[in-house]
Amino acid sequence: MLELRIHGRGGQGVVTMAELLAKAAVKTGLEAQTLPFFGVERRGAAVKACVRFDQTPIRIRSMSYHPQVIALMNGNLLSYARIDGIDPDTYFVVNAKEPLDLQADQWILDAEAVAIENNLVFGGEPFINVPMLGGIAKVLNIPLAAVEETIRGHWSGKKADVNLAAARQAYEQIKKYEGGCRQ
Amino acid sequence: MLELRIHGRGGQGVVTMAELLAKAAVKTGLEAQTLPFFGVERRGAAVKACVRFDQTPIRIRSMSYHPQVIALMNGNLLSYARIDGIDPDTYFVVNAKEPLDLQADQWILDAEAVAIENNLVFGGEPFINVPMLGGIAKVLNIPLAAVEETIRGHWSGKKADVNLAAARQAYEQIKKYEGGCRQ
Amino acid sequence: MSKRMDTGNAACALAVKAANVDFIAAYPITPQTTISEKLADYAAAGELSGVYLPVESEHSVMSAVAAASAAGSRTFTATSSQGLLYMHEILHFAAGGRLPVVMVNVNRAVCAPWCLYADHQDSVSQRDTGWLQFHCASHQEIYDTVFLAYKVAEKVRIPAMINYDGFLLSHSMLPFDTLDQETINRFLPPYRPDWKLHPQWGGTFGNVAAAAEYSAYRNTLAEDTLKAADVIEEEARAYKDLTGRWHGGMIDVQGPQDSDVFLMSMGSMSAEMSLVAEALQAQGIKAANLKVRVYRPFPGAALRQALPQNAKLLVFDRNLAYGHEGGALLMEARSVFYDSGKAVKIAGASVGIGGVDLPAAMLTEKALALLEGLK
Amino acid sequence: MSKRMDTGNAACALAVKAANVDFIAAYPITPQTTISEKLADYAAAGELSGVYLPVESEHSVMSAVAAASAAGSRTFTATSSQGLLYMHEILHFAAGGRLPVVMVNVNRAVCAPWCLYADHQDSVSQRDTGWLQFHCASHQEIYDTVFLAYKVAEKVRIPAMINYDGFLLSHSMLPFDTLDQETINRFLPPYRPDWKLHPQWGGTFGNVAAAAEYSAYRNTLAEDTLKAADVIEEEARAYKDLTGRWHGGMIDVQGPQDSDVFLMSMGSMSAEMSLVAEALQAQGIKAANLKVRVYRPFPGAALRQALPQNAKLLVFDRNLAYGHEGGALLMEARSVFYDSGKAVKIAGASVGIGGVDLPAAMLTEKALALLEGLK
Amino acid sequence: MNNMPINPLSCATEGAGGPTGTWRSHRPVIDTNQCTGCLMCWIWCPEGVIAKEDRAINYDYCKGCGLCAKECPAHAITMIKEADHE
Amino acid sequence: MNNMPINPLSCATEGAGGPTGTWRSHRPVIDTNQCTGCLMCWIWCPEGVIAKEDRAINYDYCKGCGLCAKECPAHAITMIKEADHE
Amino acid sequence: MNEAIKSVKLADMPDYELVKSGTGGCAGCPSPMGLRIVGKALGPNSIMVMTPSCAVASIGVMPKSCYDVPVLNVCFASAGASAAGVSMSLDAQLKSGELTGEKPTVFTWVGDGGTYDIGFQGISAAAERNDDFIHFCYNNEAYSNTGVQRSGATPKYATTTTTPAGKSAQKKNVPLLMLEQRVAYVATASLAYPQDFYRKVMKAKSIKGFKYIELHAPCGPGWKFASSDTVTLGRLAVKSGAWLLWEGEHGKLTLNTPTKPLAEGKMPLTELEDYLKAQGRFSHVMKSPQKDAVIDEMKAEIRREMDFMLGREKL
Amino acid sequence: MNEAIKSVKLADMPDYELVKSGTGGCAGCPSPMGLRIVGKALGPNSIMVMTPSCAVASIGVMPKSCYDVPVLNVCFASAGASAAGVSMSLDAQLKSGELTGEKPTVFTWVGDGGTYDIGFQGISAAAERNDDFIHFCYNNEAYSNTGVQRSGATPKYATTTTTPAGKSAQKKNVPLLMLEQRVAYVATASLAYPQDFYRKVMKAKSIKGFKYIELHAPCGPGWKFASSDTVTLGRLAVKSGAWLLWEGEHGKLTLNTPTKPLAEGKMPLTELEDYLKAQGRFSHVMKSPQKDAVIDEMKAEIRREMDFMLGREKL
Ligand SMILES: Cc1ncc(C[n+]2csc(CCOP(=O)(O)OP(=O)(O)O)c2C)c(N)n1
Ligand SMILES: Cc1ncc(C[n+]2csc(CCOP(=O)(O)OP(=O)(O)O)c2C)c(N)n1
Ligand code: SF4
Ligand code: SF4
Ligand code: SF4
Ligand code: SF4
Ligand code: SF4
Ligand code: SF4
Ligand SMILES: [Mg+2]
Ligand SMILES: [Mg+2]
Repeated sequence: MLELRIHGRGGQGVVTMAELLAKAAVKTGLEAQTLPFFGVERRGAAVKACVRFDQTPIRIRSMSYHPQVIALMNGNLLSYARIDGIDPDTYFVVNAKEPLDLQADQWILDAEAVAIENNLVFGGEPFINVPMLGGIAKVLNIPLAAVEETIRGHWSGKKADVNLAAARQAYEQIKKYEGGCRQ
Repeated sequence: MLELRIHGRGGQGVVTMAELLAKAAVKTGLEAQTLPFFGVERRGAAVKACVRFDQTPIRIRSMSYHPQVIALMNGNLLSYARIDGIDPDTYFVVNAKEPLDLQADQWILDAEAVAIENNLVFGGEPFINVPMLGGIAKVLNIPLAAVEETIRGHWSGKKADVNLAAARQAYEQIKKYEGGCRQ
Repeated sequence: MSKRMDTGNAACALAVKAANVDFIAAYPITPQTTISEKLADYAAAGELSGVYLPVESEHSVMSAVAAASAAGSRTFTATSSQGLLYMHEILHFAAGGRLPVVMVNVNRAVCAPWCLYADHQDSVSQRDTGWLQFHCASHQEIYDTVFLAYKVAEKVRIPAMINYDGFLLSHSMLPFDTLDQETINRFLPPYRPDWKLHPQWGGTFGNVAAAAEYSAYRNTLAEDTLKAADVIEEEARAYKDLTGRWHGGMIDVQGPQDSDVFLMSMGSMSAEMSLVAEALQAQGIKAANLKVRVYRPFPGAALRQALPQNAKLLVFDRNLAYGHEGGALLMEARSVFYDSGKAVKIAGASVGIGGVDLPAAMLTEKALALLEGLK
Repeated sequence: MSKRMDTGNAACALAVKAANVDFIAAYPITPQTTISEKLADYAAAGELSGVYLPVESEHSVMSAVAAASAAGSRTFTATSSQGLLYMHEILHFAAGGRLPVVMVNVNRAVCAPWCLYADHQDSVSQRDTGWLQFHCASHQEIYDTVFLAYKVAEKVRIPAMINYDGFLLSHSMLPFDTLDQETINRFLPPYRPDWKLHPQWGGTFGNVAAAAEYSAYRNTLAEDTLKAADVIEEEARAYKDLTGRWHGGMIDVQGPQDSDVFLMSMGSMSAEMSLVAEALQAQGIKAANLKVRVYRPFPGAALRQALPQNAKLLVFDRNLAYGHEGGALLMEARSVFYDSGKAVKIAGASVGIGGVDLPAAMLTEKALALLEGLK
Repeated sequence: MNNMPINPLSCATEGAGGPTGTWRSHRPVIDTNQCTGCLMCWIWCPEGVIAKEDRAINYDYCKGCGLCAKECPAHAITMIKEADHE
Repeated sequence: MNNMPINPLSCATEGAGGPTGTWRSHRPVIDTNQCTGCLMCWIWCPEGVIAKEDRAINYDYCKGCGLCAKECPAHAITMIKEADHE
Repeated sequence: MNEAIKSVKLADMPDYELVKSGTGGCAGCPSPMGLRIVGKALGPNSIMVMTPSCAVASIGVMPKSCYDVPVLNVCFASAGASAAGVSMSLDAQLKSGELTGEKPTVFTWVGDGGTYDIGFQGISAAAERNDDFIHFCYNNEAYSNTGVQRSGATPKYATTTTTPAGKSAQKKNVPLLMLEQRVAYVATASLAYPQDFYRKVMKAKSIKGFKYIELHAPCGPGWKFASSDTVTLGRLAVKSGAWLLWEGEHGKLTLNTPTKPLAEGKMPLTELEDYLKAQGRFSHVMKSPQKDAVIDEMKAEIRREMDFMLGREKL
Repeated sequence: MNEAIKSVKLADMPDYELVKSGTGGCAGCPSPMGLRIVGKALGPNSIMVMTPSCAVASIGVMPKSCYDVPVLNVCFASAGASAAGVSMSLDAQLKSGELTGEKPTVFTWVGDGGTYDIGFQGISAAAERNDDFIHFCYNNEAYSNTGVQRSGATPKYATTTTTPAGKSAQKKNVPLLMLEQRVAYVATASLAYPQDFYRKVMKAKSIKGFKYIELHAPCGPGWKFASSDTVTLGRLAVKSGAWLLWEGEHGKLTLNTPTKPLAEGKMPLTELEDYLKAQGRFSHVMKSPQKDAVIDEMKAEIRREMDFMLGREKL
């Protein structure tokens, strides 16, 4: 079983992203589960969700303490990830321009740039959840086709198109930094 | 233990009568209990109550099925008494002018007459509960003094006086018909 | 101390008046109503030390008394049946808030259909709310339990419900002795909580809690509810030392301690049951009456201590624990004797539902039938 | 039949839409709200066969659905925690009235203090109301149990509550299979009661009853609640025959039937508990997972049948039966094994209060500690 | 499970509250000569025991409230004391 | 039983809702030269993070709602994008 | 929306009896009196929802009932929601074809306790949703069934068992609140004016949505007067201005006869004392040294209310 | 009874902060905004009673609280009775000497859900009893805390998650109902008019008995507007007549500025469209082919209400 824990902020669409990831995985024949943790859900407040993938039905009903993968919707959420537990071999997927100051494998994506380039901007804010979806899918080896199908199942028309483009671009652009870095 | 069951009608003051009887008995050093049964309490509808007297504290908490004494506030309540049970040696205290058609010891009191003579008439209706109290006290060997003291504890002034007079008169006038009669 | 002959509800109202209660809220319901009427009379006559608030429903009654308790008042209310059910949400709240409200519940069957007479479905259905629950079998016990309930509730900071059977106790008359005010004050001084809702003390009461804090807090309540058993025993003895009156601690065993058969029940039935025990004794069966005085906390330890090895326990419930085999007392008695090291044979029956009358003769038959079944 | 990936609340709403429900009333409360929102969406889109009434409180919700049920409708509502507590009076009414309402309760801790996360104090506190109570451990089970609950409730004429854990199931996503409408209709045809509140049928519902009639009527309810166990087993098998799906009858034992150790729990915990059983097996302990699928009626017979002689039963409660030693499941399990002829060792613990997380590793430790205590 | 309604139902019946005629201490008697047929007694009788056509009174259930006598505009109704025994 | 209040109590504390300054994507900056001291921003700031005397803003808790900037009659407040990292 | 409903002669009112003779109510009880008229106006194609009250305690004991329409007895706070549930259930069944024919009139029969106090919220919410039923409040100005305790409808100064010295608060004016909730139809009525009441019930029946009718219902044991005087007390209340007769549609108010001419001074008011002394619950006022002041206050309140309603009629 | 409370300059308002910075509420939330002003008017000698709502969810998590007065969190239907309980408990303690000094002002802070719907009965009953506290309703016209469902205060046509096609019923007018319950003091207020609000709170504080103040509280997430626009929306509501400012004592009504000149036509109304299009919950109306008809209906309703209130002021 593979566990992913996502740290983000209210308003970034973390729950939707988890949902789309799980759905994409299910399309490839996997079992999956999302388990969002709801604290204060205010825009800007820290939120988290966990996504599990497996070959057999998932029986876990508890939070994720030892995820193989942690996704950070922003580098400034690392402290929250620390509170919830990071294993020595946990690797990271981060929305950032540069790798974080952290000794671990890191996949870095400038999701904000992807969002802006693809016109995913609402009320002046770039909307990064679909870019991150694309990036994480790549990291987790979920085929792009499954992601595309999932996006088309969720949105239609123009809205689907921009999201598809953003996901594709992220799928391609995300970059691995092995062993992390100490700046 | 001595058990008395009273059958009357809503508005006749049966519960108060039971209370005064029990209180009078307590004044003589007895233990006592009243146990009214509340059905529909409308004026005119049949009601009943049970009073127990004993030397030791009363532990019964149930209705009375085998009372030694049954008091009827009016002869036309005999059918209700039958439903609740009459033992072969049960004797009766009845507000009536004549003994009832019933094979049992009967104490008969014209409580209505006593009430009228003593000005216990309200809204055109003679109020018979204190006359019956006096009568039953006599039947149960409760000393008149205890009844008087109880009445004075319950009413004061003019109200006490008329009730005292009525109780006294009833205490004297009530008449025993042994073995009852078959008319 | 003086002797009175009065109804159970009057005994209750007299005790409440004497208990230095600061705040009363109430709503009418048969057969409780005469308590609130009596208290309204006392209030109108200026005989009440505290204030009286007539509200528009029982949910509001409990909301008002819980709030007044938080604000520092010793509080009282009385209800019955539907009224108790309607308060259910706030019963949880008051226990969770550790507010030592004392309430009388005059037991009555629950609807549908409507029925005005006594059974314990109303209070038994509140068994998981965190309240202490007392049951009374006489007017004297009602009077005395009011003081005990306040003393215990305020000591353990858990609300307490005093139960007694509708009509059978509430509207019947029995003699009882009152206490002089000085004695009462000695046992139950005025309420002085360590915190109250007031600018002088501050604080936000009942905020949102995270799982860990909530769990710790609620587990403490669960533990304290169990610990209340010792406090009840202790205070009942203190009351006895002061007044000479004794209705039992958690339970009251009447009859030989080494009996073969124990007749367990609560409420008015447990008075009549002493006659059943005598009837069995008359038939050569060594029997004792076992009155459950406190239903919450459940008197597990007291029962295990009271019953000798190989005793037979006959449990009479006045409730139907729908969906479980047998009533609530039977369920819980079996539970506390499970693997207790005491081989006790247990049987039971639910009787007296909706006020079905329970004369000793009928109960004796039932007891004999249960004994037969245990053979 | 089609596969979906969605939340537990969405699975619930989908099933309700497919179950030919005639009347829905609801009131928002976290974490139930998304069910009623989804149903409001269906109603606005004209996808609901029935009507939808948004009322002003949960007491009114249950008053409305009970009345609509009496008027002949198949009814639904969903609530949680305080909402369930606030309905308490009407829960008694619906069961007493033999109205086969089906309600989902998304389990959540009760206040004070406030806490939004899962425990079973809300539904366990309703155990004496006369309702049937199901518990679900997966989205598939939620979906399937909606049909089963209607089938059983309408057959035995007793209302049914379907419980599942807030957030852990309500807001998490898991895959589940739906059913085509024809299959659903075969299992659950439209509701056609033998009486309804209508001039054509007449009758005064829920009138005042005398003690004897009330007692007979309520004893029948108590008996029928117990008998519902057979109906549930039967209908669960019928559903399996039709759809191939099985979540257990009254209980579901996963693992060797002749295990030494049985891990008993209900709700989402009972899914995770299967991992605990495996962890114990890995340590050489012959262990099985015992999921309580139906809490009311309590699966006494099923438990006695399932457990072998000398088995060890470890009971995990997600509630605090305040004032009793141990949680409600523990209490009741001990009760049904009392003098059952089966020597079963029973131990238990209350865990996960207020949503304290229950990972398998922690539960395994707890299980081992309990086993240690049983030695 | 049988097919009879198991709900707590009652049936409309005369005298559901008992033989309420026995509650009476006085009975209303209508003087048909004085009666103008205004029907006020009919509409007001709480028990509906006065017949619309002929103002015949069903004494099985008349509780003797006296309202008909009090309100009859023609003073056609008199309340008469009942005998003591049934 | 100890003597501490056992009731579920919380204490008034700054930041009871967390370090709400981190919620911000834009920060308000006041141009003190333009400010007329009308105090509208002070009375309206939902978080009360603007000082009455000098309109100094407590950025630890300012959520960046932008209300002060929008409502300032003197247009003395500007919302400026926060840097990405802490 | 609906034609004007004309006044109907007593002789033309239907024979149909909703209440079977021999109820459990007190002699002279206003509840069956009112229900008989309601039954005549609504006919047998009706469903009644009741909450605990004298009207329920009077039904008789299971398995007998004195009411000859389908009746649902619900809990005390449930009237509004339960009636809405019944009404919408019928709508759904008519929509699905499960039922055919004319929709039965759903109505409640609830006391002032169940309307002003414990049931107020559910009723106000049903009004807001415009649920399709008639709510009847038979207002005997106290909780009579539990032995006469104060309710929100108990007038100031009246004694009850929970206001032994007389109530100190003014009563709440629920019909006015319903008018301001702008419900489809709201009316007050009196047993002393059966034709007016009948007409209002007919009118309510003809309107879809939420209707509220409050019937002033003097109660002998509660107010302490003889069982023969129920109608007399009702009449005195209207003639003295203690009870006003009016109706309203969607917030538009109309005062009815005789309230209108009384309020306008075109008809002399009966002395309030006559009303007060005909009952026992104000006897402490009548005996009090402040009697005159209290009665003046009560009269002033009646005048204020009449002036207010005359003005409100114009809005 | 009390002297006229004068308008107070912002600079003269106290420094005292009832709300500690760093609450759990959304950026731009109207609740702490309103509470800060309440705190300034009432001062620290106050006790607050709250029911589940955004204002509670914003407190922070035990053992921390953002409110610097004693707070009692009660259940959702409990506001009226619990506040009465606190207030009378204080009375009793002051009477017995257990407490001394000035009685703290007891006030509730409750949403429209807790006021119009589930808590309405308890509040109306407290009003009837004239219990001594101020009930504040901060009206964001929906159940925001549970994710924006309809309430009795949700205006017609507004979408919520339980009225996805727009609400079909008119909102209930609770302040008007309180006026007709003739409470000691009732007022409506707006966040856009802080001085007016402050004055009304001061006034309520000076009066003994039941006081009701309803604060219009635009909610960004609920109504779909940016966090910076809370006050703008409040202002537009008042200027377009969608929200009226007034106050009343014992049934006597006074319209406040600018509602009065707007209603009298002495000041031009802002176009209702400006208010509607500044938020998202009416966007289906703005996009609908019936847009004009709907807006005309809404305007007519505003006109009717204004005319009604002008007339009501004269009664
Ligand atoms: C929840 C609840 N509380 C209290 C009662 C008790 N109760 C039954 S009837 C009644 C009074 C009814 O008053 P009202 O509605 O005015 O009708 P009335 O008796 O005056 O006819 C009360 C308090 C109840 N049945 N349910
Ligand atoms: C009895 C009960 N039902 C439902 C809830 C869930 N609930 C909590 S807050 C809330 C909505 C509150 O709405 P409102 O009073 O308008 O305050 P707002 O959230 O809008 O600030 C609801 C439905 C509850 N806590 N208790
Ligand atoms: S009221 Fe009198 S006159 Fe009129 S019908 Fe009756 S008896 Fe005849
Ligand atoms: S006395 Fe009363 S019950 Fe009898 S006929 Fe006259 S009005 Fe009817
Ligand atoms: S609103 Fe603008 S001008 Fe007024 S005090 Fe604030 S910053 Fe200065
Ligand atoms: S942005 Fe918002 S929180 Fe920050 S200072 Fe301005 S008004 Fe206050
Ligand atoms: S007390 Fe009044 S309302 Fe109740 S039955 Fe008697 S007369 Fe009717
Ligand atoms: S949803 Fe609205 S009311 Fe709730 S915290 Fe956010 S802004 Fe405030
Ligand atoms: Mg009444
Ligand atoms: Mg709101």
